[in-house]
Amino acid sequence: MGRYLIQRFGSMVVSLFFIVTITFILMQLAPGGPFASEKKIPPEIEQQMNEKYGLNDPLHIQYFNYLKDVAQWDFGPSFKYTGQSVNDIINRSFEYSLLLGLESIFLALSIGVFLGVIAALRHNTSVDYTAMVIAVLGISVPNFILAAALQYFFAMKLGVLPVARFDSFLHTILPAVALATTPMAFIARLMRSSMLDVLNSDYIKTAKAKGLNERVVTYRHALRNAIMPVVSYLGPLVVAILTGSFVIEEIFDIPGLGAEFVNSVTNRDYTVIMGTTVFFSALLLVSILLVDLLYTLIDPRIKFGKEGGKS
Amino acid sequence: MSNNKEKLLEIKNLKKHFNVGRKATLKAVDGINFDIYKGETFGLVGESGCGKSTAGRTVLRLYEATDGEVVFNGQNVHSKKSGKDTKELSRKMQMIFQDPYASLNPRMTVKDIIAEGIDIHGLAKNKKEREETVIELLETVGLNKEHANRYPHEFSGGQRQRIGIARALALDPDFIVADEPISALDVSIQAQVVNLMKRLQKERDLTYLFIAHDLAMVKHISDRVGVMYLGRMMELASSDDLYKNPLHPYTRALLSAIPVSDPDVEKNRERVILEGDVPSPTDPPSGCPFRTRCPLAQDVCAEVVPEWIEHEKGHHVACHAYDERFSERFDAAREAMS
Amino acid sequence: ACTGGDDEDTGDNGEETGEETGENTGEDTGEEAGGDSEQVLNVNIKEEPPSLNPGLASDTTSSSVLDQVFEGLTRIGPDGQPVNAMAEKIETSDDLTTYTFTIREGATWSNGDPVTAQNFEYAWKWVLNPENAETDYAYQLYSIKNAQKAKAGEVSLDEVGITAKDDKTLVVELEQPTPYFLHLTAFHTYYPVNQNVVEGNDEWFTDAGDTFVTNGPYKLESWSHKDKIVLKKNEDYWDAENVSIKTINMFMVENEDTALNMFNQGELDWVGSPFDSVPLASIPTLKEEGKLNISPLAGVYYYAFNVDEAPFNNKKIRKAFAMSINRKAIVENITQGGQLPAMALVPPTIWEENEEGYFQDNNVEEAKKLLQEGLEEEGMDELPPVTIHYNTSEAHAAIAQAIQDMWRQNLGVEVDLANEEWQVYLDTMGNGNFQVGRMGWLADFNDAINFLEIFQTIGGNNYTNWENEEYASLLEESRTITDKEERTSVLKEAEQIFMDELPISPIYYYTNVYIKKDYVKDVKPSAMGSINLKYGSIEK
Amino acid sequence: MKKVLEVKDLNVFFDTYKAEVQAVRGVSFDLHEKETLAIVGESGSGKSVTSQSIMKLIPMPPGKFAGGSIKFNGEELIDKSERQMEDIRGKEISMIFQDPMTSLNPTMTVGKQIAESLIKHQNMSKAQARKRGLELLELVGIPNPEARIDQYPHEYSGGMRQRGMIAIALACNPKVLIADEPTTALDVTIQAQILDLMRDLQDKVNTSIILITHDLGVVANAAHRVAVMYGGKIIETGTVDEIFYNPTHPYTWGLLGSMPDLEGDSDEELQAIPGTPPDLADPPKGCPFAARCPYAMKVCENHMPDYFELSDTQKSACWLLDERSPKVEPPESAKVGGSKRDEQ
Amino acid sequence: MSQPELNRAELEQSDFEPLVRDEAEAEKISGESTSYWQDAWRRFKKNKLALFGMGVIVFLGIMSFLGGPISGYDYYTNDYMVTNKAPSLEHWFGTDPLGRDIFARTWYGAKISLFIGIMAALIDVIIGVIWGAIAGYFGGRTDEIMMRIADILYSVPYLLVVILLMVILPQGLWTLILAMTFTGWINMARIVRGQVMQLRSEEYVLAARTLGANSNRIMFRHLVPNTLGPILVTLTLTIPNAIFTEAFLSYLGLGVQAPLASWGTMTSEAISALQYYPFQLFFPAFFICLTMLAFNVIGDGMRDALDPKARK
Ligand SMILES: Nc1ncnc2c1ncn2[C@@H]1O[C@H](COP(=O)(O)OP(=O)(O)OP(=O)(O)O)[C@@H](O)[C@H]1O
Ligand SMILES: Nc1ncnc2c1ncn2[C@@H]1O[C@H](COP(=O)(O)OP(=O)(O)OP(=O)(O)O)[C@@H](O)[C@H]1O
Ligand SMILES: [Mg+2]
Ligand SMILES: [Mg+2]
Repeated sequence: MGRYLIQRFGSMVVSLFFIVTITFILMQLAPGGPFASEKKIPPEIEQQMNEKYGLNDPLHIQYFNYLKDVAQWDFGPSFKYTGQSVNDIINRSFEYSLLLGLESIFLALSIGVFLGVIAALRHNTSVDYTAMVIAVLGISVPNFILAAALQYFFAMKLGVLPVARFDSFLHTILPAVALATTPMAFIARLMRSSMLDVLNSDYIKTAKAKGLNERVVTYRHALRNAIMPVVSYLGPLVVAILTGSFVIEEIFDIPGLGAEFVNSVTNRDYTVIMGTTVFFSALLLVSILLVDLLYTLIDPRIKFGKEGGKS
Repeated sequence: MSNNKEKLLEIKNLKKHFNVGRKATLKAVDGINFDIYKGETFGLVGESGCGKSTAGRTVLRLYEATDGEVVFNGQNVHSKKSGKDTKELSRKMQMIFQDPYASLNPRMTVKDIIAEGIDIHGLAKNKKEREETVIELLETVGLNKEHANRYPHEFSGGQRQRIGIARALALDPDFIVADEPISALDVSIQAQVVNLMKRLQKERDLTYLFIAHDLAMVKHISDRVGVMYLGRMMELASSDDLYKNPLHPYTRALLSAIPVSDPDVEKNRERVILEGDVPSPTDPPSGCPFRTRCPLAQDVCAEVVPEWIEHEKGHHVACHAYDERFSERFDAAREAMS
Repeated sequence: ACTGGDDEDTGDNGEETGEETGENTGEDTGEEAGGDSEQVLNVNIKEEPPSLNPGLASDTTSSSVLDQVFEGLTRIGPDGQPVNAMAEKIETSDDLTTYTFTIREGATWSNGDPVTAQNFEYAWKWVLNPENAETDYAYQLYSIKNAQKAKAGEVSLDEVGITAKDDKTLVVELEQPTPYFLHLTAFHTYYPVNQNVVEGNDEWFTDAGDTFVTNGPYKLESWSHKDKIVLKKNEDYWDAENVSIKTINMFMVENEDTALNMFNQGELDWVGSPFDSVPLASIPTLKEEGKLNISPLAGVYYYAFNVDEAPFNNKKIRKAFAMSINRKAIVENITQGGQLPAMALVPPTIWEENEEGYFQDNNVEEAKKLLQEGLEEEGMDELPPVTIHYNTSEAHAAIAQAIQDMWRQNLGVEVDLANEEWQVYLDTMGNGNFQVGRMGWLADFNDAINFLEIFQTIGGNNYTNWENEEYASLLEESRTITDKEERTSVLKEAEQIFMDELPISPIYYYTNVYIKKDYVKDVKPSAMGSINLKYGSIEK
Repeated sequence: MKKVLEVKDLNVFFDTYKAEVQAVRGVSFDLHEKETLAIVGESGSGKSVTSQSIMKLIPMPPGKFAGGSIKFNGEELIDKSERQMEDIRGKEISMIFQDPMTSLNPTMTVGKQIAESLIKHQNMSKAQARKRGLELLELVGIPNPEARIDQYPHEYSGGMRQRGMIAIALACNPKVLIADEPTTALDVTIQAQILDLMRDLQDKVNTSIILITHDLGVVANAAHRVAVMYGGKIIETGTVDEIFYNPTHPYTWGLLGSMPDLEGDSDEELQAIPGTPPDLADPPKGCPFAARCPYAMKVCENHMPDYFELSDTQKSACWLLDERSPKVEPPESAKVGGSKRDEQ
Repeated sequence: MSQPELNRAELEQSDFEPLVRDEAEAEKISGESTSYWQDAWRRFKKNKLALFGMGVIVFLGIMSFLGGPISGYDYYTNDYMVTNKAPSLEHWFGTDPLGRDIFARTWYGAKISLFIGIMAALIDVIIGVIWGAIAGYFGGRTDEIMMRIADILYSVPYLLVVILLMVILPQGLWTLILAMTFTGWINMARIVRGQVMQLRSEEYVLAARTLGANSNRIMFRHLVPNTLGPILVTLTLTIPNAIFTEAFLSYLGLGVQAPLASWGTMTSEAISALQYYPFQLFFPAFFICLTMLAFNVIGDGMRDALDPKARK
């Protein structure tokens, strides 16, 4: 296992290296720079700024400096927010994204799994249809529309929940729901189909043949085996949710990572772009690794280093 | 049939190892030797997982051999060859598959399935000829031309297996590996397929490598039979010989374990019930692979890999009990057995 | 706040901080002391202030915070004119090039240190020091003698015309007479910093705390990045008795609709200029309900023609395009914020008579004629394809579509639109890869020269490639004139030339558009787009 | 002997996309104490559906009971609620499935899977259940049970898994054990072990066994009585000896005949049954085997024969047994005992 | 027995005559020959919901051409007399802030959105299928490298890429589509790869190899056709997703060029009008949801119809 982890870690580093490189090239190619603004800055001042941030250095020097810093997990200072370091920016916004993300994942997972399971258990009954209609609707409504609608009804019309911001638990409800809906629907559908497969499998018949009641059969035997596809889906999903959603963050005024990332691109805030990208990629790679590890926990047949996910 | 003794295929020390996981190798086939004569049916039996399919596939070069040679008509199948030669060879050596449901592409019509080989090798000059060949083949296997435009899912298992046979015949091969062609079929259908195969063999002078685990069926169809265990060949003899006079303790156990559809026989039958399970092929026992379950096993079995001995003419066995060097060590055990 | 142009998404409604005292919101209430709890104002500053270092700040958001916590020598009073602030007394030499400021007795820093003339000298020279980068707004100091040269590293800082004669006396020499200099000294780049605290600490301004020492009416109580800033009244401020709002909560709500929703739910007391904008879609309703406040802003929204690109190399064609725009329809139906149609360059907040402008709005007949003449002059039968460039924003897009439709209907010209992401857009414009592109200019200071000098030379903020010797020399001439009347007439002459050449088509003059709670009193965004919460109060 | 189980006129249908699949059509049989009843027949003939109906494990929908009765110790099971069935399953009747690879939960240790029914039906504590689990593993011949009990099924070999399954099934000493093709997935050598084991256990625990298979060899080895199914019906039933030595139904003949004989001569053709089994979505009106039967008469196509009672124990549903039909001798190939000769 | 009791005595002797059978009868397959697709289509038709989805898409497709002409308005002419008017007989879906007819714009938008959706999805499929098939079929190092490339592309800041594409390429629908497919195919590639990995050891693949088929033939004649089920399902989800992505890019200002309308731009523009002119949001949003819904149920229907497991 140690060896395997080292190997995985190695390939992560290689991937990150490519990501950093490509991002660097893209940033160089994209028009505009961090100091561009509608009111032109006098040339001597722009010169001094370029100097300070090393933008006058030859590209390869800039590139190697980037690499060096990234390797030390130091993303340097933000261009736009003077005096703030990218690490600080990521840390503080990730805090929000993490909280919101965890809440959404919890919602998506618990409701999604629940819907999927009861739909499968009551296959082809009205319960099944209702659950799947909810799921399809959940996928069908784009989340920025849903977010605006939720805000309008619950905050403006009914006044039961705060409009925006992230001050208390109550504040988190609407954005978490808006963020969770689509994944929830996906999970419900994944769960339903894999649950149906599992419920048709022989070992479920075995379990039933032992006289266990439906609840025990479902939770002790079926769920664990059926959750695999959801776990696979969870890897990228967790990253997507934890790194924040620009749209949701904007509508609910949450100072999360998603907005930071989008804004950094619009601002050409090079260091922030790089920092958030590396952070995102690292998170993604780690979460894929975690998913693989999770497989081995859920399914004792799966060994490290083997193709995961197939049961 | 086997009396003309013209070797069609020589398999020499054939090995196929798979890499599974890190470091571990699975010795699916670990050094087997046998010849197949022109026009005969060579049966290959053994428990599931002992390497029969792998052997069959390696012979056809569906797997690259880890070691050893397969000589077909004097030509080494595994030597480096141009794509054309490989393709040419594939015309001569064909395969019938175990699972009639899985071996036909569900999205192709029967016509296209059967004609695929013709297309690949450009055997038909035009559409009409292609069509005619297909119909002829269908009729050969007892189907008719109405079936040509249908899809596999519309056929029963036995019919599907016949389509598979027609596909193999399309290239007019000399040699066919039949990998458990009947195991997946209903009891009442199995005989249909076996009869067909036998008929075709006569008509077209085919040579079969017939793989199965149903010993009765293998005996029925084969001229000679090889018994495999954990990637090794344990015994090889003409089928009558093998069934009447099994030498290897494994063969004996196997034969005695086949349930016979006769209650009286079953009631009074003496059988060698083997202890324990088949060892894992990733971690086979040292020496003789069968020794962990062998009623005769002696110390030497753990130490030395048995040699491939021709005990009687045409009857090979790999067991120390028949090796002059060691055979007396087994006397006591043999005594106890009988 | 005096940055000109709008940024990528506010566009038409200038930008200014709004401030009002307001009711308490949630958690803050607890901290309030008894009766003062009413004096709380909740405003939205839209985004994280990029920098709260007065020397570095270059944006309206930062300045809307800085203006409350710092104070310069002067401050823009309620009537829009500079009043003495840190300076108790200001003397001007006769040639209008030397100013002597006397620092107010009793002016102190929030940590108790007295505010000194050296603090100013230090702060200004820090900005002018070539070693300090990111001082985008250093050019605001360029009226001062040798300032530009020092920044460019050509002369030493000692030669800059800033001298602290003693603790309380600051003498400033200017390059030329600068009639608006006392406006400038109210600007945040001219704020002092407390040298004792700041020196040697590069990060003093990045968080609220001991090092963030200020001299204004408010202190920076807390700064939760990207989330909220809380200002508390500075009891040691020299004019503390006239400051009534005790607490200002500055939220950073980026989305306009969300901000408006929060306003409606009572979580904000002010939405709109100068910090953020009132959502376009809500304006008609708000107007109907009589809630919308509008005040003029010194700024102009215009379409720049690239005079190097056919067909806009022809004056008449430029005019034709400019005249065939129905500005009234645009301000009434699209921007809707009481903007005035602009038929001149300098806004009426500076030159009142410019409300009239130099030509008639929506003069389709004349436009058609001019187009025809222009085409003949160029020897063309028909126009080459024309594309309007604009940067992505709802309002810019609406205006561009309206103008496209007007040109199509009035001139029979098919025009394409191309919207680009903000930075790409700047790049396109900067490289001259456009025919017509939208631009805007908000005054840095309340003087016509600020608008006219944009087009003095090619480059900088002049994307049009238009240059005119006579125009340039008139502007140069104006800089040496000390007489106000005479100066104005020279500048007018220049504007006349400009409007005759029409390298741009002005569209409208910006306004401050905002809504506020009724209990917020005496707060008004200035024509420069800044706001002084110091004067405000909450009266519930 | 006491009847433990009585199945009468059982009909089980499935709703599918295409049509209603009449998987089981009027199946009746009894099971006596300590007896092994083999149900043979080819794939899709309704063996599994019949056996799973007894435990009411047929998924409903799409399955449904379309009549009939299943009495266990005189109690009607069809009317029992799911709750009540829970007390019967695993305790009174238990089941072993065909494929040991898939019938054990891959994510639960074998020990836990055995313990479950003990905890449920015998109110054992976890510790007690584990102890009993060890005994059971020992009983079914798994070496070193202490180590094995905490392993997962994939760490077992195929034969061991099947033994594990048997341990689970026997945990509560059920009255009836249904073994649905328990050895199909296993090798002959292991198959022999398992069949021996089942026989031993039957002696020790007094269970009645329903053994489902299509391998007549296994039947000959293990069963007391045999029911031959074809097309959703039992077409012949009798004691082992009756079925093997005096088969009367042409399908039974075909079945016996299509198996090659170890002693036989390999030059002979096997006695194949031509054609394919009927489609149960559209079952034939008459005898399901008529279409493939070499002796079919006009009546066979249109009328399902009733059972002809040949002895107390043997019944057969074939018109050939009607006195009006021509006398037909079973083909040589169907004769068990002698060498098979192809007559045609 | 399920049949009515039969009185044996009623039978006549003639009934006991041997049945005469056609030789070929035993091999006869009853019923019309149905191709795989006919079979799937038949099953699909049984799924009412999926049929409804199909109907909706066809309707939207037709309306995207007829809608504009029916309304009598175009999508670009401004009319300041009727800005922000609620739905009425004059303007069925109301008007937008520039006084344009929302009904007309909705259907012009449909054309663009559906076009973008379908094109983006098709391109995704083409790249994804080829990429996934190659990675899955060859496995090993090839697979490793190809999938790492996909991972890396997935991680590179998408926005930057989009911005860059917008700069490098002329503005327009195709650029937008390209931007959407830049990472869009990755999902498809993953799915196809997974399927191909499972299928490549199927016996019919081996059979093709024994016949001498080369890798291309095996991949594209055998493997890919058999992943059509998952491919189509993914495709039906990709189409609404692309419509969606276009909306998101519009939200960021990178969508289609004004005054052209797409549902995405229409919704994102109207979202702030939610409280004042809800109809401006409602119509485009409704059609986005409807399309998503329709494609979703079609996808579900297809999965069931094409699933070989459901075919018994
Ligand atoms: N592609 C492969 N990769 C790794 N291991 C393999 C592969 N193919 C076969 N094996 C292993 O090789 C061994 C021999 O397999 P093979 O399929 O040849 O057995 P078999 O005798 O044909 O069994 P059966 O009767 O079940 O078909 C088995 O342990 C199997 O798991
Ligand atoms: N859940 C189901 N839905 C639809 N049809 C079913 C279902 N279960 C079984 N059937 C059908 O019922 C018939 C009888 O099936 P059954 O499983 O009892 O056959 P079997 O005799 O056990 O065959 P095998 O030897 O292959 O196990 C088959 O035609 C089968 O397709
Ligand atoms: Mg095999
Ligand atoms: Mg079965």
